[in-house]
Amino acid sequence: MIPNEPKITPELVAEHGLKPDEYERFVALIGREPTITELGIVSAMWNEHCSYKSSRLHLKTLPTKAPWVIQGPGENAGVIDIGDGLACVFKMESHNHPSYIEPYQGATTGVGGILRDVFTMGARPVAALNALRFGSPDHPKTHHLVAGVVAGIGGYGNSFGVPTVGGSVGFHSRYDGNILVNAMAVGIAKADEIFYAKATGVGNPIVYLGSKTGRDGIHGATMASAEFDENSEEKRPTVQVGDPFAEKLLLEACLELMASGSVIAIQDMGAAGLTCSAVEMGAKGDLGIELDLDAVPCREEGMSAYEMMLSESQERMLMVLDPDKHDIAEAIFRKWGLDFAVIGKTTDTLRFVVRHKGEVMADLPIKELGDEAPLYDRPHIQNAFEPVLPPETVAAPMANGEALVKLVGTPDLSSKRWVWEQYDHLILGNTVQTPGGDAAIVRVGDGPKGLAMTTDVTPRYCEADPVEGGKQAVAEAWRNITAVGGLPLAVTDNLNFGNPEKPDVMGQFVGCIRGIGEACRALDFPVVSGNVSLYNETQGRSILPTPTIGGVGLLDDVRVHATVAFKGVGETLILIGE
Amino acid sequence: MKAAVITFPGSNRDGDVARALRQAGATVVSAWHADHDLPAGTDLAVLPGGFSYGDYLRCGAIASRAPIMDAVRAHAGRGGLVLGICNGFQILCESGLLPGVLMRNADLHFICRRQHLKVARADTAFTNRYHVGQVIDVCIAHGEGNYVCDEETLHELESEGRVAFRYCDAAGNVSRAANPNGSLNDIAGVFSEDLNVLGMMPHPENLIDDLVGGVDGRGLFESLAAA
Amino acid sequence: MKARVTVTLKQGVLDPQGKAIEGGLKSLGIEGIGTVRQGKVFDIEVESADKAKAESVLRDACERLLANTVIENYRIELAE
Amino acid sequence: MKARVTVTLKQGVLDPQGKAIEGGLKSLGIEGIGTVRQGKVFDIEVESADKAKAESVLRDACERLLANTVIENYRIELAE
Ligand SMILES: Nc1ncnc2c1ncn2[C@@H]1O[C@H](COP(=O)(O)OP(=O)(O)O)[C@@H](O)[C@H]1O
Repeated sequence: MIPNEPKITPELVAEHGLKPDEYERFVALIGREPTITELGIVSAMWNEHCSYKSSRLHLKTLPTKAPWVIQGPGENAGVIDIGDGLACVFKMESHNHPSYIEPYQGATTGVGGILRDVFTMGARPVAALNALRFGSPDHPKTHHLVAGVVAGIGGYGNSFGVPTVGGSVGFHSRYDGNILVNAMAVGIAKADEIFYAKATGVGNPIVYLGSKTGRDGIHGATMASAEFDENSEEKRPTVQVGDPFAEKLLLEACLELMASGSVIAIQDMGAAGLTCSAVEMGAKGDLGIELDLDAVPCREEGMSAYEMMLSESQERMLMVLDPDKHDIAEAIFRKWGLDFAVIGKTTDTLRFVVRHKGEVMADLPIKELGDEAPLYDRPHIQNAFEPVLPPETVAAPMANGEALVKLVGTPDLSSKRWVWEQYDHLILGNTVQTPGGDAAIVRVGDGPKGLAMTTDVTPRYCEADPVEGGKQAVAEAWRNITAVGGLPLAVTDNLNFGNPEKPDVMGQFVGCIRGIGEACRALDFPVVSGNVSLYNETQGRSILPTPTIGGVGLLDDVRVHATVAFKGVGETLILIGE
Repeated sequence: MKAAVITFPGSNRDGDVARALRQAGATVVSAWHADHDLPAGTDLAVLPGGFSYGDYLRCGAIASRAPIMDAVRAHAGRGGLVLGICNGFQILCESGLLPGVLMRNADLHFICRRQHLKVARADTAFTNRYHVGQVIDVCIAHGEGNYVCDEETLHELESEGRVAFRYCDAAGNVSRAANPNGSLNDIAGVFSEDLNVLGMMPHPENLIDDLVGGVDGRGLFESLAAA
Repeated sequence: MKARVTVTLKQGVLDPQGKAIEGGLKSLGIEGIGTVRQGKVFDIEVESADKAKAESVLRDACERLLANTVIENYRIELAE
Repeated sequence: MKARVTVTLKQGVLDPQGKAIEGGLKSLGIEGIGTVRQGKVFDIEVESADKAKAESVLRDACERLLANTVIENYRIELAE
């Protein structure tokens, strides 16, 4: 029988971030009081990050289709057709809060997560980008945060072996207590060899791959776990540590395994690791999943079911394996020195059953965990617009030269060389346009095709007018791609905002999405993947609305591209546009 | 010329160097760290760039003890050619095939940038397509490229002409200012006593194409392919 | 005065270094080694001759630079 | 049995990392710090309960992997 220890109290529910009515909804759904493991599972599934409960309604309005879109939002990453039988797989994701707590590790695990999203789909990562926002340069924490984040992004990407080819860095006091670290990864796969998360077949083995599970990143309710000793001399840190070496091995092992034809479905363990990955694989395939946690490779002793289900240890994957290929798969993983364990199977019950030490710790309806997640149409208002300043009311600068020097000296416009020189942007030998141009260009294999990519947003525009700011971010990404000679194909977005329960913040969110949607529709520039990061605020003050747009475009012949440098003396300058 | 590119767990420029060798006309085969032998007929063993074993203990330390390294040592002992680039250089130092160690860059940052090198010796199997004093433009990408050795070793390297490349500026001036990582005597690469083993920090394999920055790295691979 | 500061990872924090070293030792055929966790030591000359003063300088150095107190513990030892 | 192995740079070997840390401490305004030398510690579980045996395994591990004996010294301490 399901053990009901400890008792679920309203405090425990609150510690899990569930509102009382959300908890009621869950109890009604399962028809009894949940176990602590089940409470952990639902808290992971129904938090903002996994359920998109505040944003789903609005995200649905974004254009996601085009003839060249192979896979839109909803999988680990978006996929577009780039011709010659090849596909480009890409996505952007935030790691804002962890990076503020521990900038180096926060950034590394952010980069690791997004790279996994891309190679989970069968693509080899060929480029990484990032968009960073820090507080004011004079804020006492800024220096430490910049140094740590930049070193972390480099530390992970350089070791993993992907060139970090572009990004943006900005500073504003509104990010003083809440920096933004958005990481984007781009990969190349064969268009007919994309891997998805959808499980198929009853009785197929569920396989755990990669690094061992530890108590990393188990949030909030750690006291709920029996083993946790509140008096222990140190509070267990919830910070995850990235291991790019393990990820590199995982990449090679996964691609080798996929090529061997053994993989039925695959999903990386990201936020709320085992819980989200297992539920998603089952729910997408209309199958139940049974897990036996005794088989999970653990790094620490005495881990409870609760801890294993919520651990966010990095560099792990979950896979449904073709049962006839077990030995081939295991041999590949052993060769790369990674853990490999069958930890469960698919069933036809549509239940998500978790066993540990012979006891059932959770037994939940698998589809409802996702489908019945709360969905909110949060109230939103549009802040009063700042009055538009007529140009004649702005005093002309005393001297243009001085004004120019002042501009060039601002942190946002300063050279970012110090940043990108810490990133290996040349590895793989395909970086045609290194950092410093309008968009980065990476040759696809031996050519002739190339990809152009960029990340853009101007938060102060979004604050002044969310709809126009959203449009502008898309338009800038589009322009940066066209400026190097690329045909813009699709975008990924990373929507960073404050607390959606505040109508004015929700207003910014809704406005920016509307603007992004309008611009993408007008430009035939669909959104194929993305990420939402809400609750970016400290002490009641939210960040500037920052919907980062990551754009990808195609160059049919990468030899034909444009760069920003003047090519000679006496050339004619032409101004295009209004 | 048959070149065996060795992949260690965490190698990540193995593909880049294989491409450069192939483009120069060499036959390229791959070798695995856990193998005990180099592929039959190997003329050149290549230890590529990357972060073998994450570079977690000391760069190249764990890889230098891999089974394949016994074969590499034997190959070098017979006079066979061995090239180590970046992490490969670190592995060669750790394995004792080359003297010295590579320590953290003086400013502790990983640095990726274009870098000029001055060719110090051009009468070797690795560098004969260059000329002494030639300034080439390649790139560096490392966090631990600060070459250090004791005085006696340094004296030996210098007096025996075993420095392969030095960091310099575009005009060919070798100076502290042009040295990206603090390495002794601005050393970017060194040869073994018999000039059949070369270790270097910079990445000539990423400069073999006009479209991707230039072709100054080709000389090395063309020298080798013709060896 | 000479001091030694030892910085180690907190319990439960993943130690990729230690893990790789464990693997390295195993593959060298060195038997009988369990888990390995890697840390750092700093041997520091402190100018002050006063123990309490030296210790407070070092504590400051640890908190602000030598240790990442989110994931690491530190320990200060002063030579006699 | 628990053991701690401490690996430090030999005297006279340049320590760029220690140097940079010195600089870092100075620029943080931490006064009274002289030279800094950085080393490593390894906290290792040894399976053997026999001290002499454990020590010989660890010595082997140090000589063959943990220390680069050209530039580093090591020291083995076994917990009681
Ligand atoms: N975080 C970063 N990572 C990699 N490259 C970056 C980063 N920040 C800026 N860059 C690169 O530096 C160049 C200039 O950046 P930025 O000042 O933001 O320029 P722009 O506003 O013209 O896009 C761009 O090519 C960009 O790709």
